Amino acid sequence: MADSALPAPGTIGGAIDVTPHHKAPGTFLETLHSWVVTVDHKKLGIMYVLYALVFLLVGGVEALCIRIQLGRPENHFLSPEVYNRFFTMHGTTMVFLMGMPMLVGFMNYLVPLMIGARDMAFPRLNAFSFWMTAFGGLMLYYSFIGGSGLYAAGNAPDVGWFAYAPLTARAFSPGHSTDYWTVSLLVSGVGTIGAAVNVIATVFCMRCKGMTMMRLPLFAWLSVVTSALILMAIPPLTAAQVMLMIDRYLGGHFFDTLAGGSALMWMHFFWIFGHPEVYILVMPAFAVANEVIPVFSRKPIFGYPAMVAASVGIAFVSLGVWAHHMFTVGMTSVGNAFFALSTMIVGIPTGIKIFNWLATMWGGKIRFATPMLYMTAFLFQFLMAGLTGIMLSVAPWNWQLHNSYFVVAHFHYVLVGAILFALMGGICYWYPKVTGRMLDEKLGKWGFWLLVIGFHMTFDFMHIPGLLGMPRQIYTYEAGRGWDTWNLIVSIGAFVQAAAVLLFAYNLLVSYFRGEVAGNDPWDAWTLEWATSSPPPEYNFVADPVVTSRRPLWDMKHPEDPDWKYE
Amino acid sequence: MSEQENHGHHSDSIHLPAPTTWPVVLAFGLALIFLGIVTNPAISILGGVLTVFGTVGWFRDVLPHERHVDVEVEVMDLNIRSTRERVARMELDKPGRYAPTETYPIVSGIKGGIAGGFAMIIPAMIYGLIAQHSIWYPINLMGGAGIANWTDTSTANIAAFHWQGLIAASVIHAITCLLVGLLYGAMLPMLPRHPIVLGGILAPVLWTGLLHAVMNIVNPVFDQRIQWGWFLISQVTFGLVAGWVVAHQSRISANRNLPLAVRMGIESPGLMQHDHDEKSEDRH
Amino acid sequence: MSAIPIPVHQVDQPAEWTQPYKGRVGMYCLIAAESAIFAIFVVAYVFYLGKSMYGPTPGQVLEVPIFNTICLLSSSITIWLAEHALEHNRIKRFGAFWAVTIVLGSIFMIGTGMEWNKLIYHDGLTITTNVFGTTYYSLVGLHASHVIVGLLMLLAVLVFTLMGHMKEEHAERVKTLALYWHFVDAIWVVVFTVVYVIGR
Amino acid sequence: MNADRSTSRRSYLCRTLVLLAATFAAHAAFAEGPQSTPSIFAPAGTPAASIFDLSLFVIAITGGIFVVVAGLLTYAIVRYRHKKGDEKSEPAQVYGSTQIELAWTVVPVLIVVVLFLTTARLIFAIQDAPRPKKTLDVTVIGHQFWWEFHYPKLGIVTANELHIPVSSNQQPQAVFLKLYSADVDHSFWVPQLAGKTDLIPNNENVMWMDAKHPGLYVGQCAQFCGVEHAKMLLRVYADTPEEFAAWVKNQQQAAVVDPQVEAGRELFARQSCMNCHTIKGTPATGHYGPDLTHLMSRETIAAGAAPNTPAAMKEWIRDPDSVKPGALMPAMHLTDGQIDQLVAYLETLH
Ligand code: HEA
Ligand code: HEA
Ligand code: HEC
Ligand code: CUA
Ligand SMILES: [Cu+2]
Repeated sequence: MADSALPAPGTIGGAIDVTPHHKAPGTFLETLHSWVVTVDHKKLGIMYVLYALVFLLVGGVEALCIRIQLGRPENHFLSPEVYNRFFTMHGTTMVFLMGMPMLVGFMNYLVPLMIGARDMAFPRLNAFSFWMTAFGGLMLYYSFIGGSGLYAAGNAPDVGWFAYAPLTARAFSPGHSTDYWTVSLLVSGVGTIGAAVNVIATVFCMRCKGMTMMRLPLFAWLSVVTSALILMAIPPLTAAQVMLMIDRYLGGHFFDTLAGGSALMWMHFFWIFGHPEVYILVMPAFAVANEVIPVFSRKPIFGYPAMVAASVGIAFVSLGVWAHHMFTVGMTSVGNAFFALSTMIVGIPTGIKIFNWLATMWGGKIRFATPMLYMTAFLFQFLMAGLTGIMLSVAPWNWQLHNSYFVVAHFHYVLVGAILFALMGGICYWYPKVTGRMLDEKLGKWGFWLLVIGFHMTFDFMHIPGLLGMPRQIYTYEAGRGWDTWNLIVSIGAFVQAAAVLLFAYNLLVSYFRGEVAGNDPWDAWTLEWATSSPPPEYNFVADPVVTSRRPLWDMKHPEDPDWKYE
Repeated sequence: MSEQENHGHHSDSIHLPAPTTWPVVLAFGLALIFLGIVTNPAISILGGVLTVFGTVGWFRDVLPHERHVDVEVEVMDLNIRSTRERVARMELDKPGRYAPTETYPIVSGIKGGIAGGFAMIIPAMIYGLIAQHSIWYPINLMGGAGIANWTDTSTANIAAFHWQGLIAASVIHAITCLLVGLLYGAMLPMLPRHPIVLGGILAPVLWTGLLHAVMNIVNPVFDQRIQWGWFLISQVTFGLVAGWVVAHQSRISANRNLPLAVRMGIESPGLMQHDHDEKSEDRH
Repeated sequence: MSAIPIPVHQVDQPAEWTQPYKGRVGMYCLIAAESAIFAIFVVAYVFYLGKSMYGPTPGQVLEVPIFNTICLLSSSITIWLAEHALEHNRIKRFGAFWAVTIVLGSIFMIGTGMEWNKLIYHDGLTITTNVFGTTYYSLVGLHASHVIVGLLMLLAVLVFTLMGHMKEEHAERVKTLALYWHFVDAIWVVVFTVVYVIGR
Repeated sequence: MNADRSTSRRSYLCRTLVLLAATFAAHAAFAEGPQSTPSIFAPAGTPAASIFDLSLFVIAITGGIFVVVAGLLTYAIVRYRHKKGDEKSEPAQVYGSTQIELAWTVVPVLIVVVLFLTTARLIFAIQDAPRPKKTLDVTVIGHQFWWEFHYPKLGIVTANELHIPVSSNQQPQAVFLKLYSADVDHSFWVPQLAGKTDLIPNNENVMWMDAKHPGLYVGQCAQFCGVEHAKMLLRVYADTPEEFAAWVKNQQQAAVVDPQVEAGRELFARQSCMNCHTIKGTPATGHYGPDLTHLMSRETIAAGAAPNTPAAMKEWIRDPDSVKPGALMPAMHLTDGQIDQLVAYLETLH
């Protein structure tokens, strides 16, 4: 992509003019139909995010039940069977039906807008992917109804989200609970892979004129990296699940330890998927941070090339660290040392990111609107979570911490403290673009602080029972182990979080009807999506935009001081 | 945008891919096939039928030509303007433009690290010869930090030759020397006043103190046997040599009068050179 | 409301802004994902070698399918010739090579079918027999299922060609499909090496 | 390997940190001996203690990083927040700085090198520890929701409660465990003594530990293994050498035969109890459930789900599900009288 082919500096192409919206609203059925048959990346993106939000509530209710049960020792709120179903479903839901769809939704909505394209590369595949994901999730939840019905939680899976063999073998998991887990994740996995293919093709083939890979907004860059990771990581899970199906339905012996099969193989296969998966989840959080932090600090991202390199580096290294989930399975000392090292190495590129965000804020004029509040909390919490991750990667210490509540605290710190916070911040940031209305700032701030309090009450104190020897995935514990008080605090914190999440959802709802009209660029931002109306028209841009720098809108706003002069 | 002119050349509608039911149908069919495995084969059969319909329908959507709809375009003015009209510049104590500040700091750092690494070997060897009459002694002590599974930590054993010890020690030594050199290369030009004092004396002393505090946990064998005096001497040797090499290669003396921001190599308008044409893409 | 302003440079600039063909990029992505699946199955096959607690072993029952392999690999050449023909708008030639490709692929499938028939009814090796049976049928079966999907798609193109819809402008799409076929062949090289060379 | 911390040069540092940790985790003080809270910060064995040392080191490093980075963040937030009058202007635009970025890449790399060397050393020190001459060998077999212990050299089989001799500086006594599973994955974890190691079917694992103070160390299964994973508790008794010798002697005997409880013994053989349980010296040789030969030498039943009292035992035999829902022992639908007889018999198995 030679620079000479680009337009002369100082111009930006027709990203500017837009349709006013005055279509007559259809009947309810018409509207529904138009959403079901749509291939518009924006509508699909919205559906993904709404779908994920619904499952956030569902998974959250499961978490609340878990916390009620664990709030006191020897509690009888849930039976052991139901408890096991609940934590399995909670983990599976949050990772596969909340996290992944949410991030795919973000990518879907934003990537074409940011790169100045009319749609995704394969719009029909996009619709297909969404529906696969959706039907996968519905199938998983149908398991609650199958079998013995809702009261005893039916056939819902109960083997933990990593479903270790041979607990999943027919002998130890009769009935269909494990089959539901396998089959529904297979289906939604296909959807996710489809979405990833689409994102990569979109970014590689649909960029507007002048947008070289080094001018790509970091959000789009990270979307590509995430998608590449999806392509590398989901197939191993799919393969392992196919093997599991072969075992369960055709009498195979992959994981049948009585006939020479290996339980360890499952663990390896699962974590070859599972570890990259957590980075798949966190990359979009980084992506949001990369957009929001600069805009609210009023400075460009510090060290763009380093940020790109670090993301690619994290993705690469993360493919080689999976066995840090398996330090206790009896690997050789060399194996343990290798995986400890590779895991620690991930801290280096991640550190680069943290420092670069810090440097972006340094010397800026930081406006703490709700999105930026979320990002600030994200920075602190991700830092803390990463450092507990480093503690876990110290293999000998991991022999103590593995499968304790310390691990649970570590990963909720990332999954909630970093990812959920970042995604919620992202929702606040792009809500005006998507709906044309501002979120209520007051409600937003209340929700944010409530969530911060609830989060820290829950997950700070959750580290302690872990250090005191409390294993995870236990439905109850004896009084007198010294775990009660901590668990009670944690449980109360979960309810504070629930209040915060409800407030957030309420805000989304009322602001849609009553929010202030946003205008096309409420945050005074710099990427192309703010150069079209809010909400954007079906075709995004009237004419294909042409860009000459990483911040096309900056160049337009400051023609005397444009970016391309310095980049 | 007033400066945006209209050059005609447009149609009043835009082609977009037409909405279609087939992807949903196909997805539903595939999902049912799988659901049937868990519930009832009849559901799989239904799913199979839907899958066939979905596939055929989808094919006919795109072949031989993609179906599309025309969306009418209506246009209104959009205003892309910021209320923040003034852009601050980084404030420098001295105005004016500066020559490029970095003369290959990375390379000079690496060179310094290599030089220091070799220089450091000398006091270490002397120590080995004086203390234990063996040059392998210090090597094995260091290598022990890597392979660590010394079962026999007697002095005689440590003073003997072990190829694992040699390899481990070389790797550890090379990595740390290069990294520290790199660090010097990046940092010394920023703090140019007393490069030798900083890099050659202060840093090694601090570093030795730190190691002294933690060595018992990092490597107890090493800790029991180490002679901190000698250790400090070899650290300072490294620091002096590396610092000297770096300082002389990156023209620190010339930089001395530059403002800090420039010495730190910060890329910001006014601090950087403006010639857009000369700038090459490879810096990104 | 004003008319659409289109900036000067969009009209002036020579349109040298080229990006890769999206179908191809998509196919490469798909191939990456598929490779990951195959990698796991291959790893599993290798890991489970010799772990069966009872027979038969690969050495006892497997015969090296040379003829099959030759057919499948040469289909990669014929499909390439077909692609080439289409690029030069020689539709007849294209159809002929395309058909040969399908025939070769089908021979491969028939060969596999016969092999399985022998293994099941003669040697008594099924997927439940032992770990070898499980891994063998799943790995080879996974590959075979890809061949079948490929054949179906090739067939669809052949039908189009026979109906006279195939034109030079479809070359990109056809090449994308051919890419998939090349991938299936390449995977066979891996499977063949692992199952019939190393594993026996 | 013998990392006796009291001789360590930096015990001051350790103490201060421990004090911090202790105030933080209220009852997790660094205690000398077993506790009801199995805190990993109250080590009582060599591996646990060296892991504890390492953990302090890692906490110090990560804590340092946290303080520095969080401090800078806080500073940036306070110092550079939007102020009145800022609405009209943008701050100076800064794009990057190779030098600074290089510096903050290299520093973490160096930290990682140090962390890794420390970690690797301890991995090797614990995993590849040479086996001393005098060790106690125990084979541990995990079952869904209970533990089986074999002492191959002593000819003892018992369940759920592991007895080991205490280890002192004069008489070091390491215990080497071979770990197997009869069904699904489990994990052996007694936090005060050593890190955990998994029990995986079709796979052999080993670990070792020692106990520096006599008493009861609690732990539990740390790998989800099904319905009753939560009640697969584990108790390790570190006995003085004399106590241990006495215990071994008792365990090696066949079961007590007390004619007074003949009825119960017969019932045990008549019901299918004997298909699943072994009582040495009787026809009962089942292997599916725990060995009951010296049942009364244990303080709990059903892997710690209930105390070993006649009342709890009756309830257990009447309906195991009511004590431990999902346990793999079936309710035998016995009359109260039969249960009384059975329990009377079991109560004699000292
Ligand atoms: C998105 C989610 C996410 C992310 C980003 C991470 C990030 C990391 N995780 Fe985490 N992890 C999970 C989700 C995540 N994890 C989950 C879900 C599990 C449990 C699964 C299950 O069992 O159910 C888990 C479990 C888990 C384990 C296994 C625990 C066990 O079961 O025994 C380990 C062990 O090494 C680990 C380590 C790490 C490390 C080292 C990082 C690193 O990437 C962190 C890097 C970040 C930093 C280090 C901070 C910033 C850096 C600096 C300021 C620079 C300076 C720092 C240094 C030089 C150290 N994680
Ligand atoms: C992105 C992922 C994610 C998220 C967001 C969460 C969020 C939460 N998680 Fe979860 N969790 C996991 C991923 C996640 N978790 C995973 C992977 C596991 C491992 C599973 C396994 O071991 O197999 C796990 C396990 C896990 C456990 C351990 C269970 C065990 O090992 O026994 C616990 C216990 O406290 C817990 C608690 C919580 C809590 C309190 C929240 C809170 O933050 C939740 C906050 C949200 C709400 C509270 C929703 C509020 C909504 C309402 C109140 C709805 C009102 C109703 C309607 C309108 C319908 N989680
Ligand atoms: C189907 C096999 C089976 C049968 C029959 C059976 N048990 Fe059990 N028994 C078990 C299992 C399995 C356990 C361990 C349960 C656990 O802890 O999860 C157990 C545990 C016990 C325990 C507690 C042992 C300990 O060390 O904690 C006692 C006592 C006991 N059984 C007595 C009996 C008696 C009496 C009968 C007959 C009336 C009987 N069992 C019949 C399988 C069986
Ligand atoms: Cu056994 Cu959990
Ligand atoms: Cu991980």
